[in-house]
Amino acid sequence: MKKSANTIKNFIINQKLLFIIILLIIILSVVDRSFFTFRSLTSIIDHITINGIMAAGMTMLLISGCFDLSVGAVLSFTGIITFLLQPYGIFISVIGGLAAGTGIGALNGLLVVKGKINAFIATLGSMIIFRGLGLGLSDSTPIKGRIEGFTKLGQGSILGIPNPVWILIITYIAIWYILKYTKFGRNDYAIGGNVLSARLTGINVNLNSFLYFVVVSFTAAIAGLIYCSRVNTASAVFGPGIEMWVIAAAVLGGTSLFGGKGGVIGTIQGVIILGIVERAMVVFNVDTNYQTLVRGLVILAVVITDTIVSRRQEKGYMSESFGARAKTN
Amino acid sequence: MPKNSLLLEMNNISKSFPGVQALDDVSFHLNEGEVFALVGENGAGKSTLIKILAGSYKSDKGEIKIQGSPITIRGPKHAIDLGVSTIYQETSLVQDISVAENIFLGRQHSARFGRIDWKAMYDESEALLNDLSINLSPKTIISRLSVAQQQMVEIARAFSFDAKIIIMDEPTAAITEEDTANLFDIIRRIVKKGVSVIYISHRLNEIFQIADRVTILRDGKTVTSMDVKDTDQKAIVKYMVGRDIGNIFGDESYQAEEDIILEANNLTRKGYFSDISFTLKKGEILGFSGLVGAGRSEVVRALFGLDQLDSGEIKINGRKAMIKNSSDAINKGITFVSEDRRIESVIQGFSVRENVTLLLLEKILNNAHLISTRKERELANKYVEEFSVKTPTLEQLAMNLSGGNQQKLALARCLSTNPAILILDEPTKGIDVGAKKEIHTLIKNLAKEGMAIIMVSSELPEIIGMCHRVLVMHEGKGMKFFSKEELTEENLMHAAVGNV
Amino acid sequence: MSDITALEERLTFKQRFARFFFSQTMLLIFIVLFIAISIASDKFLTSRNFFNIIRQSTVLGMMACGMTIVIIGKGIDLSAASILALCAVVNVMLQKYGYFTSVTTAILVGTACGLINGYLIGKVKANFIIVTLGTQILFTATALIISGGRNLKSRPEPLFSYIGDESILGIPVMGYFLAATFILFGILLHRTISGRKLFATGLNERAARVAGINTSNIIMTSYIINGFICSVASVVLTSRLPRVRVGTASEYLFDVITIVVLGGTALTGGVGGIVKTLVGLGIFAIITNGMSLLGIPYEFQQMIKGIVLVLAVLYDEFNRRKRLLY
Amino acid sequence: MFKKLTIFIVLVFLASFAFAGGGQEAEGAASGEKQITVGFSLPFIEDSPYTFPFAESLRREAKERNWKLIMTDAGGDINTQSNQIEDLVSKGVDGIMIMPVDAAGIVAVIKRVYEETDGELPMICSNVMPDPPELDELIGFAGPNSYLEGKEMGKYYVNYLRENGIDKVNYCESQGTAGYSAAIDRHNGFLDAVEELGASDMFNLLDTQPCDWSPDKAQAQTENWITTYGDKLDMIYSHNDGMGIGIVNALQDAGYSPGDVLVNGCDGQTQAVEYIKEGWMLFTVFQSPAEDAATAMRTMEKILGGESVPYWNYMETPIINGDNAEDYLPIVTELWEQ
Repeated sequence: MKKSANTIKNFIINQKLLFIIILLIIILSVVDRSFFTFRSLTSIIDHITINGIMAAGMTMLLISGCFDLSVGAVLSFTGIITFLLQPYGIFISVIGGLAAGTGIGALNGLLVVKGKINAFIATLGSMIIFRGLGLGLSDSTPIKGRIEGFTKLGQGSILGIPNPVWILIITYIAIWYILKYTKFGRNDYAIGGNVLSARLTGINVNLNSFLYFVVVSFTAAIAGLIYCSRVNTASAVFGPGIEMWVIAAAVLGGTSLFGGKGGVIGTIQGVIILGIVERAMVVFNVDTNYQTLVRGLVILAVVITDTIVSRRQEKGYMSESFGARAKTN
Repeated sequence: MPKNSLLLEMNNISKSFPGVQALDDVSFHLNEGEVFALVGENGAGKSTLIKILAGSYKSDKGEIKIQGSPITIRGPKHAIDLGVSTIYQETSLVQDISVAENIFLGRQHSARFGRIDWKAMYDESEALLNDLSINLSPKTIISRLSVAQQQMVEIARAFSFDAKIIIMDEPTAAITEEDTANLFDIIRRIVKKGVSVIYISHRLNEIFQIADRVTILRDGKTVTSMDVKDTDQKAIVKYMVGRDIGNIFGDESYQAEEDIILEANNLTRKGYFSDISFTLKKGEILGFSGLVGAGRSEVVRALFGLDQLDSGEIKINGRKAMIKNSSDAINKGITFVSEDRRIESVIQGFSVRENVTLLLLEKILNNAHLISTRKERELANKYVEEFSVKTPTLEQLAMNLSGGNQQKLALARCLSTNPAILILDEPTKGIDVGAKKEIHTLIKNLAKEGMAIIMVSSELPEIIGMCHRVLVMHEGKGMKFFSKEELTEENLMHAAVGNV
Repeated sequence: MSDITALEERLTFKQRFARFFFSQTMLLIFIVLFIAISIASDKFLTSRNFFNIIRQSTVLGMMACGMTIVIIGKGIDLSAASILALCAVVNVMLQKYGYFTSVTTAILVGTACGLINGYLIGKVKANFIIVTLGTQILFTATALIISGGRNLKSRPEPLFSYIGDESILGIPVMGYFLAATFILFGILLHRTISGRKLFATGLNERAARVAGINTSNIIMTSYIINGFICSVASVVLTSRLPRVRVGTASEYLFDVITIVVLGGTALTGGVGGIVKTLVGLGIFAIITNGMSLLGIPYEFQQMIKGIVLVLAVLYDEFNRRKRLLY
Repeated sequence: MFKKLTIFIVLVFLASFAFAGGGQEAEGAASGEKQITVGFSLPFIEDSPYTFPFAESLRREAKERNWKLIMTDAGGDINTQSNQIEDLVSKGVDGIMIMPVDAAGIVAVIKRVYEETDGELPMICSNVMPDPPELDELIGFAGPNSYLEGKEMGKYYVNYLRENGIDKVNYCESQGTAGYSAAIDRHNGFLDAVEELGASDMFNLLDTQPCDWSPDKAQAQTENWITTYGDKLDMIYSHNDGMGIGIVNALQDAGYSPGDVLVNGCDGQTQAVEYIKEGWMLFTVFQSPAEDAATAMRTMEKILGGESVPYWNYMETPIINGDNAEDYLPIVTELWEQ
C-alpha cells in the first residue's frame, strides 16, 4: 500500500471520533433548535466533567497496562471523608478528602506492584472494601454539606464557564503535557509497551506503575469533590457503575486495554461522545424503557466499528501473524 | 588503537543452579576493539555466562575485571552503566514508540523544568544513526520495522550508552544474508570506534567473517580459545560437539519422485504477495528463499490457512482444495512448523505431554469419548522417545526446554499426524549445530520416505544443502526457480535483491 | 529456566510435600475458615444451615462454572448476570404457556445471548471487556422492556418449586443441580478435546491456531456455554423465588468473578480449573453465610468480603513464589 | 472506507433513537397550537418494580391531558439526575416533576435551576420528598409520605400486639437499599411511632440488615435469621412488599405456618395481598403507583393552570389487612399485573 495514501487514510481513521462528534452535533442541532446554543453546549461539557476528569487519569493507568475498578469507590469515599471533616473547616476537609481518596490509589498501587496481585482483583477488592467502609462511616445515610463556600467548587463559574469545566480543561492539558513532555509520562508508554526493556534502561518500573495508580485515584478524588459539591451531599452509593463508564470512554478514545497505546486527546473525544448521547436521549425524548438499551447499543456500535477499522488499518503494513515482527511480551 | 590492551577479564567463573553445574571454572578475556566469538551447543553455558556479565545472574565463584579493576555487577542496569550492553535474541524495544525515543529510553533529553526536548532528541538520534550509517528515520515507530532494522536500532542504542562492550546473542538468527552483511558493516564500524563485541552465533561461517578470536564452551567448561585465523569450521564443530559430525546437512542428496502432490496457481494476498505459482512433488524438498519481508513466510502461512488468500487456487493430488483455516489444512495432510518457536510453534504453558498430543486428541479418547490419561501418556512417551526430546518428565513445561528440544517437540507434534506435506519455516533458526544436524537428517529421511517438504530459510547454505528446487522471492513476487545445479549463494542473492 | 528443568527430577519427599502444601493454598484457607466459623457460631454446623449454604450458593456456583470456562479462554463475561436476569424474566413471563415452553425458551434466549457475545468477541474480535459491558446493558434493558420492570409472579408449580424447596437424602435438590454442573464442567474442561483446545487457546491463541485449532470457534463456544449455564441457573433461581425482577441478578456479577479468581483461575487465561472454582465457591459461601450468622452489619460484611478476597489472593501469590523455590 | 464507517454510525444512532423515541414525537405534533411539555426525572427504573407501573400511569395521564411528557432515567446516580434535570431545562419544558434519587442531594440542582430560570419554571418533587422537605425553590411535593407510612406500620404493630395481649416481641428489620431516603424514612417513622406510643420496651431488635428492596436478598437473610435466632424470632419489619414476599417464602421453606412470625409489607403488591389473605403477612400499606403518578400530574396541572396549590399534596395510603384484603385483591391485580 502507498505510504502517502496511508498517512492520509490514517489521519482520517485516527480522527474518526472527531468526525462522529461533529456529525452528532449537526444531527442534534437540526432536530432541536435549543440544542445549538452556548448554554446547552457548555452544559453538555459541564455534565461530563466528573466522568471526564476520571477518564483522564484512567487513560494514564491504562497506557501502563493496568486498570482500576475502584474509581467509583474513591469518588464516593472522598466525598464522605470531606463532609465528615466539615467541622474542621473547608481547608482541612478538602485536603483530608483528597488525601483519603488518593490513599486508596496508593493502596491499589502497593497491592499490584509489591503484592503482584492482578490489577482487576486488587481494585475490585478495594472497590468493595471502601464502598463498605463509606457506608459504615456515613452510617448508611447521606451526609449533608454545611460549608458555605464549598458548593462554589462544583456550581460556581468563572467568565461564564462553570468551574468544573475549568478543572476538566486543566486536568486534560496537564495530563496531555505529562504524557508527551515528561519522562514520567514517556515511561508510561515504555512500561505498557515492554516492561523488560523499560527495566533494562533503568526506568524504576515499580515506582512509576505505583504512581499511575495514585494519579488515577487523585483524579477520582477531585471528581469526588466536584460531585459532592454539586449535590452538596456525600453518600457511599454515589457514582454506581461509574468505573465501567470511565474505562469504556477511554477505550472508546483509542487507548488500548493492554497498554502501550493511547492518549487523553482520544479519551476526551470518547467522553464527549458518551456525553452527547446522554443529551440526545432528552432531545429525542427517548422512552425511559429504551434509554439503557440505547446506551448499550452505542457502546457496542462504537467498539465494533473501532475493531473493524483498526483491522483494516493493520492490513496496510503488518499482519499480526508476521513472525519476524512478533511483539515480545 | 592498540590491540591486546585488556578490556575485560572473566576468570574462573562458576555458576550452579539447583541440580546443574551451568558453568564450571570458565575463563576468557576480551581485548579493546576486537570481535570475540563465543560458541558452543545450547546448554554449553554461553547464555549463563553472558547473563552473568550482563548482570542478570550472580556468579558463585570467580572474578570479573574491567580494564584491570575487579568489579561486581549488581544488576542489568549496573552492567549497562559499566559499559556492558547486551542485545538479546528477542528485541527489547518498545514497539509503539519512535526509534529516537527507544534509543534514549529512560534518558530522554530534557530542557528546563524536565520538559522533554523532542527536537534535540530527534536531531541527536539522526546524527547517531548517520554516524553508524544506519538508514532509518528517527521518527519511525518501531513496530513498523523489520527485525533486522530493529536490531540496528538496538545497536545504535547500545552505542549511545557509549558502551565499551556490546554482547550480541544470536543477532542473525532472524535476518537474511543481506541484512547480516549490513549488520557486519555496522559491527566493523563500531569496533573501529574502539567498542569490543562479544558475538554469539550458531552460524559458524559468520564467525569466520567477523570474529578475531573465538572461545568454545562445552558442558559449562572452556574447551579452548584461539585466533579465528588459525582454525576452520570443521575444527570448531569438532570442539563444540566433542566429535566429528561431518556434513551438517546430512548425507548427499537423492532423487525426488515424479508425481506432483501439491500445485499452487497465482496465489495472491494483497499487500503481501501476488501471483505465486509452484508445484511440489512427493519426496521433494522445495526451498523458499529471499530477504525477510519478501513474503516467503506469508505464502506458506496462507497455504496452511493461517492467513486468507485473496485469489489463486490450490490443488492437492490434482483435486482443487479449499483451505479456509489451519484445521482444513491439517485434515488435508498439511502441517506447518512456524519460524517463531517461542510464540507460535509450541505452547509454552503446556507440558511436553499436552504439546505432543495436541494434534492426536482423537487418538487418546477412551470408549466414553473422554481423554484417557493412560493412553495420552503412552502416546506422548512414544513420540518423545522417537524424536529424542530431552526432558526430565512428560509434565515438564515446554518453556523449560532448550530451543532445540522445543523445535523437536514441534516437529514431533506435526509429524504425529503423518502428513503428506510438511511446511517448515526457518526450521533451524537459533539452534545449535548438533541439533541442527539431527533436524536436517530427519528432514531428509522424511523426504526419502516420500513426504513433500516446503522449507523457508534465510540461511543460504542450508537452502543449498537441503533443497531440490528453490523459489526465490522478492517484494512479494516469485523471481525465479533454481534447480539443484544452479544453487549458488551468488544466484540466490542476486534473485533475492531483485535482479535476475 | 534451566534451573527448574534440572530440579524437577530430584524432588525429595520434603520438597514434594512443600510443593503440594504451597499449591493448595486456597484449600487450606477454606479449611481454616471453616474451623474458625464453626467455633465462632454454634449454628454453623447445623443441617438447616447446611441447607441454606447450598441454596444460597447454587446459582452462584453454576454461573461460576460458566465464568471459569470463559476466563480460561482468556476472556471475561461482564454480561453473565444480565443474561441470568433476562432468562429469569422470560421464563416467568412464559409460564402461562406451560413450564416446558417457558423453560426451553429461557434456555434458548440465554444461549442466544451467549452467541451474541461469542460472535462479537470470537469472530469480529472486538475487545471482550467492552463488548460484554455493552451487552450487559443491552440484556438488562431488554429484560426491563419485556418485563415492564414489575415484580413478575412466578406461579410455583409443584415440580418447579420442588427444585427450590425439597431435598433428597438430606441434600436439597438444588444441591444436586450444583453437583451435576460441577461434574459436567469438570469433564468438559479437563477430559474432552474441546476442553484441551480451550486451554491451548487461552494460553496462546496464535500457537493454538498453528496447531489447527479453530480458536475463534472455541472462544465463541465458551461464551455460548456460559450463556447456556446462566439460563439454567436462572431456572433454578426462579424455582426458588416466588417473584422475579431484573434487579435480582445484577449483584451476582462481581460475586461470580470473585469466586472464580479466589479459586485461583488466572485472568490471563489458560490456567485454572473447575476444582479450583469449587474451592473458591466454598470459601465465598461460608464467609457470606458465616458473617450473617454472626450478625455482622451489612456494610462491614461487604468490607470483609473485599478484604478476604485481597488477602487470599495476596497469600496465594506469596505461596506461588515460595513454591518456585522448592 | 470512512464513508462506510460514518454511514454505519449514523444508521445505528438514528435507528436506535427512531424506534425508541418515535412514539412521543408523533403524539406531540398531533395537538393544536400551544403544546404543553412537562419533564419527569425518574431515579432508577431498573431497580424498582414501583417505577414501571408509575411511569406507565404517567404516560396515560399525559395522554389524557394531551401533554408532551419527557421522562429521564437517572440510573440511580444523583449527579446524572441533576444533569438530566438541567437537560430538561435546556430542552425548554413548561414544568418539571422530580422523583429524587437522593433526598438531600437533589436540593442543590433544584436551587440551581431556580436561579437559572428566575423561578419561572415550576418544579415539584414526587414520591420522594427532598431533605430538607420545605424548599422555597420548590412549589410543592406530591406523593406518599414514606415517613408517615413508617409511622403507620409502627402504629399498626403496636395496636395489634396490644389487642392480642403480647407485651414483648423480638424482631428483625429488613431494610431498603442502604442510604436511600425511603428506607431511612420508614426506619425512623417506625421507631418514632413506637416511641410516641410509649411502646419502645415492647420491641427488642435482634438484627437489622439492608436487603436492597430485593426479594431474594431478604429471603437469604431470613434463612440465616431463622438459623441464628430460631424460635426467638417473633416478627420481621420489612420496608416493602418485595422483601416481605422473600421473607414469607423463607418462612415457608423453613416449615413455619402462617402467623408464626409476624411479617408486614409496604406498597400493596398482588402477591403480598394474597399472602395477607392466606395469613402469611399481617398487613401492608397500599401505595398505588397509579394514584401516586396521578397526584403528581394533577398538582402540576393545577400549577400550569395558574391555580395555587398547597406545598404538601399527599396521596392516600390505606392499610390493607386481613379484613379488607379480599376487596383490594382485584384492584391491585389490575394495577400490578396489567
